[in-house]
Amino acid sequence: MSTGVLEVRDVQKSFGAVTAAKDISVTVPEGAVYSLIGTNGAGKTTFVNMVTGYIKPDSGQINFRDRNIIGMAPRQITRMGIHRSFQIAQLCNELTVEENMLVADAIHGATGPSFLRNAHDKDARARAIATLERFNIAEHRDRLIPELSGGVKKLLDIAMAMAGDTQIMLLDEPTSGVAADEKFPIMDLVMDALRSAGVTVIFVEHDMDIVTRYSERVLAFYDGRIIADDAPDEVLSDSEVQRYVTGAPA
Amino acid sequence: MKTTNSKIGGLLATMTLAVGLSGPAAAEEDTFKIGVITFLSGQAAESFGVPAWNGGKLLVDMLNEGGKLPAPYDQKGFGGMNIEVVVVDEAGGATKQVQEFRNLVQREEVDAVVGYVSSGDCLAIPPVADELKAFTILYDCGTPRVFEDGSYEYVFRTAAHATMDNVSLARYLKSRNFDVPSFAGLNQDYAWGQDSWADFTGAMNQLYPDAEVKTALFPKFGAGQYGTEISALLREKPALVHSSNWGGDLQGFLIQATARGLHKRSQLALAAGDHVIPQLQDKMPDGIFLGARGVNGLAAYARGGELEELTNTMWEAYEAEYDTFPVQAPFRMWQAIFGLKTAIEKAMAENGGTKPTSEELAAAMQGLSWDAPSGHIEMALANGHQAIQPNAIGTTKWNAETGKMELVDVEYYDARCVNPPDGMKSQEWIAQGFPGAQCD
Amino acid sequence: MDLAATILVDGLIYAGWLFIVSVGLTLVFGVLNILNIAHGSLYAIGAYASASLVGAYFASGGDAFPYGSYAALILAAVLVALVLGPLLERGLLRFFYGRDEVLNVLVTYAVFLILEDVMKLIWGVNPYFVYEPYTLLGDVEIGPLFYVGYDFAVIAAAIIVGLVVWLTLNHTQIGKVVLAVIHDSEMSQTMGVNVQRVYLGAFMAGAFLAALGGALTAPMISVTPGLGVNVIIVAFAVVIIGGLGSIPGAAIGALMVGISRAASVHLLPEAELFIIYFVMAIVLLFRPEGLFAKTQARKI
Amino acid sequence: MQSNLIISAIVALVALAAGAVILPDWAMFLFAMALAKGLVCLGIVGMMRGGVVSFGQGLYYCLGAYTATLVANNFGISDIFLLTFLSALVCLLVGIAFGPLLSNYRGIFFAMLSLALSMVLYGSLSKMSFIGGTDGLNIAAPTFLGWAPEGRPLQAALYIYVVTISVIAGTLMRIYFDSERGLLTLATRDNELRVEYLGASVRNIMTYNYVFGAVLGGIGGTIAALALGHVDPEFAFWTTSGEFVFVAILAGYLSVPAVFVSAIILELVRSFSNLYFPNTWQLALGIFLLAVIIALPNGLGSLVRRWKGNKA
Repeated sequence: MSTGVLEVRDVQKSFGAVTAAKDISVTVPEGAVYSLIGTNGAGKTTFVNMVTGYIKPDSGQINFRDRNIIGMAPRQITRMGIHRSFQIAQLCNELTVEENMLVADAIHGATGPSFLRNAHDKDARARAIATLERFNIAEHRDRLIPELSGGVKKLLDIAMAMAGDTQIMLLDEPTSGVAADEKFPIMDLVMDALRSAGVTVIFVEHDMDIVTRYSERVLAFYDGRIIADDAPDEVLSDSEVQRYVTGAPA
Repeated sequence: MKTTNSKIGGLLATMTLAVGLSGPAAAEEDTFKIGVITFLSGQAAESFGVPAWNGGKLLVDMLNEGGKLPAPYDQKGFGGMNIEVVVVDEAGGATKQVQEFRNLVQREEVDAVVGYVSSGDCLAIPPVADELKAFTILYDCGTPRVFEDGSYEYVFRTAAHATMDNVSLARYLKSRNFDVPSFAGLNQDYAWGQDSWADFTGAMNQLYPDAEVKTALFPKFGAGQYGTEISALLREKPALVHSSNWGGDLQGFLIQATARGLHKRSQLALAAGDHVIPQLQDKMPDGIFLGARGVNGLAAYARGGELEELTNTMWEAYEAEYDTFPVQAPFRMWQAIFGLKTAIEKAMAENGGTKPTSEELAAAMQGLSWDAPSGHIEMALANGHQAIQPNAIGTTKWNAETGKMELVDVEYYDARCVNPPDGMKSQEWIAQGFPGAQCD
Repeated sequence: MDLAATILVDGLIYAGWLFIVSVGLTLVFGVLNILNIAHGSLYAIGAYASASLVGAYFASGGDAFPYGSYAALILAAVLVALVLGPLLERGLLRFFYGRDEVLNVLVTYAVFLILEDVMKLIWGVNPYFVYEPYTLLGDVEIGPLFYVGYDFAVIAAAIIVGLVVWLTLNHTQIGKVVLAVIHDSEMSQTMGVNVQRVYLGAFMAGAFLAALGGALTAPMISVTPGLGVNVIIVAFAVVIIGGLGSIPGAAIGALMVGISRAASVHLLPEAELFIIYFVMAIVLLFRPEGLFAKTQARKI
Repeated sequence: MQSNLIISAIVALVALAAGAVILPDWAMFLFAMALAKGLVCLGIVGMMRGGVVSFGQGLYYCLGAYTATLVANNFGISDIFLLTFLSALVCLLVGIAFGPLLSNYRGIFFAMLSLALSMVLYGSLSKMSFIGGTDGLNIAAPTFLGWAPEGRPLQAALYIYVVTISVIAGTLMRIYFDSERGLLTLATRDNELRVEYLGASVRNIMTYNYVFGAVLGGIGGTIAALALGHVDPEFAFWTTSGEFVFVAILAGYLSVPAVFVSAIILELVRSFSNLYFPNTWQLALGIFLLAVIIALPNGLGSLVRRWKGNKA
């Protein structure tokens, strides 16, 4: 029936008097790379939070492969293959980088987390280190999280989100808190990994260079609504977008 | 992780050795060492534990000095042996007490243990005492269950159990022709209060079968606030209010009840209330029916008779030392120590004068009888392990001239009048109408 | 008098007392994030201090003006707060700010144990009595029942305490600062609030309220060792029911516990021991953080 | 790793069991009680790894103790293995009933709700005068598969039994702590959101830890009841639970043996302070608690880790 892997239809959400999402409808086709832009409070993160089950919409439908996922818990949605990263990297600060990766690995292992199998099992470590290597952060594996730079934290956050069978990946500001010269290398790494796994990607971003370079289609948010939904060049040249989002002619 | 376990194992072994080597010095022949367990902290310290041990310490000092007391207690110490004491706080619950008991017997190697106010402790200790073959005197606690639900070789209770208190109270009402169309109870919500109320209602059921029970209130132990309960009692207007409360709970109840005039509407009957007199003085209203769990305190002082010299010696020594008169707790400690002394000296007379073993002591104590300031004590129940003793109930009256509380209209009850006969459980005895009771 | 009215009056009297002993606990938790078991000790020390002070007042000729003993009661609570407040907060608790809540409970448990014996060393085990203030206000006859005037004075004191705390927090400069610290102490610090001073002040206020509870209770009981233990658990229950850190919560919690306890004594005396835990369990089942807890949505 | 664990378990077992020969009677009893309580505390440590601390573990300690006592007194069962098994089973079922409920609570609310549950048990038992009310009940000495020792052999047998159970439970819990689930527990303590968004159920993790704690509490309570020969509602009182929490905090969550060592230290400190300072033992204990909390903020286990760190 539908053409998209993810279909959002007429979703509404308000917090008291504040409207966070109004008439949101989007169809994301399989394998596409979408980006979400908008000023702070425009509704981008609310969108991500609704798709991943952190916030329940007041009305509307969110379908993943034709199945309504509204009302499901985040972990159920994750288990279906919709994974996400966070604006502020969500990591376990008292664990090392490798152990963080092992946590993700343990949850998505073939048999589910075991009561008996050692978490530092040789095979598990090999898998964890392979993932860390893929994201170029294996050298930090024995360090604790607070010692890491913003870029490494972001990469680890995304690497953990990649564990298991990822169908859709929502990246919430993947380059925020990352040094300017690291932004493109990090995006290259992440997008390569995601594309090679055939994952559908939706990312929230403030940097328009990154938006134009990596996304196929852009959704511009303003005041809880989507004011533009088109290819990057079209959206960025839209006058409303320039007025409300980018602030200046592209 | 790897080797942590073995390291800890090693550490434990080292600790083990250190502990094992620090045993106490071997027991000496000319000293008799007793472990005394009583409340030094918590609510029962003020009412029972501390006055009891004040009395005990006084008596031990007098005995160690020798010649301070009339015959048959004129011999120094226990059979000439000096008395040494290790005191342990009873606060902390039965679990802690079992551990402390083992420590006293096995680490401190005491020759006998005298202790326990709390009924829970008195139930927990005897099996351990028998297991360790440690001669043990329960000096204060009230529950009849100790020897009614079990039997022990090395354990003795030198005070009557609590059944006597409430049976005497009911008998007092009857003998004074007090009219009781209805009554109510306010008792602490734990075994002591629950059992006392059961005994009292049982006895009333025999003596006043038509009396109506208005309400049975069980405020939390240590509640402090009795406003709501007093309202309930004022509303119900029973002819009599029974309470086995003790200590701070009794004092608080009396202060709040008298302020609201409960004593004017209902007769107050306190099964164990004598020990609050020194604190409350004239704040204790006149006309309260009062027990002391034995012929203790004021009732003993007023009794006279052949025990007058012994009683007055202890009374005066206590007053001189502590500036207040002795209430029930020191009397019970005294009867325990006098009993122990009698048993030791009896055993020594039989074994040729050496320090008696636990077995010899137990044999000597079984069925023993002796005199104490609280009257003639007989180990008459539970195959000679459980004492019976006379009891007394009186009515409070403040003497404004002397500034002292007096007990008037005192009725003395023979031990066999208010205690069940041997071999009969106290609850059955009450339920069957006191068969075999010898009252004159 | 109608049974319902009796229950209401009895419940209000008890609730007044409960509120005074628990409001300090909730205030200290709100500001310092420490659930203070030693609150019970402060209560007991307040009772002892007021017994001593009122005793001294009458010993030194206070009979001429017995109403002065009420000033002595309050002065006792002030003294306790002035001495023990800084000692405990500056001397010990400040080293544990930001640590695990449960660890802090244990710290205050240790303080509780220490103070139990310290009280015994200072005041001995014999009870103290100061009934003069209790009977001074005469009787109040409501229907066929007599109440002691003092009982209603306790309700009045509870209302005054509640109003003063509420007005201070919501309508004064100090109160705004305290509320800011409760809301977010780190943020307040960066905005130039002297958080240290707020912590000290709040703890002293909490200590004062605990001691005041003890001081007001002293005239109607015998002040003996072990007084604090029973207070802690009821105060905890009230505060948990109302929501930790909430002043109106403490008031509602005290009313709920007070009235349900009174109802149980009159109607179902067997249940008195449970009623407080029962109310607490029911409230927590439906409101896991208590009735008036500040809910925090986490931003991600 | 696993084989090393087994070896150190065996070494610990042998070292501890040697106590049955070298320890004086009183110390053997003290150690047995400490280890029984250590089992309860091990359960709290398991929960601590997930970031919550139960202030009501007395619930299971008491439930286990009463189950064993009531079964022994009413059905004439005295076999220690059977009694332990039955108590553990009862606690398992009760734990399964309350676990999912409590797994929604964190921090002080978890602590207080667990405390409320144990106080409800305390209150109920205090009211049940047909099983002794506040005075409690006695339980006869256990038998060991038909063998009924007395005196020192009984104490030694009980001691060996609790040592064996402690080492087995300690080893199993260590395996669990080191397992994938164990790592997930640590991750939950750190960042629940992350764990949920990796697709694992935080409630499920918390529930398991709670249920394990319940079973360990029941086993500890059973052994304590058999060693003491007496149970009373005090087993469920908040001060009893508070003591367990103290041992768990003293031990920290890093090391399993530290739990048992802490339990033994607390028993020794209490026993000696009670004897040498009968009037001020609470003061002594309070100062000891404070000293430990200040000196070892992460528990005794952190000492072991530091020590190992220095050697590595």
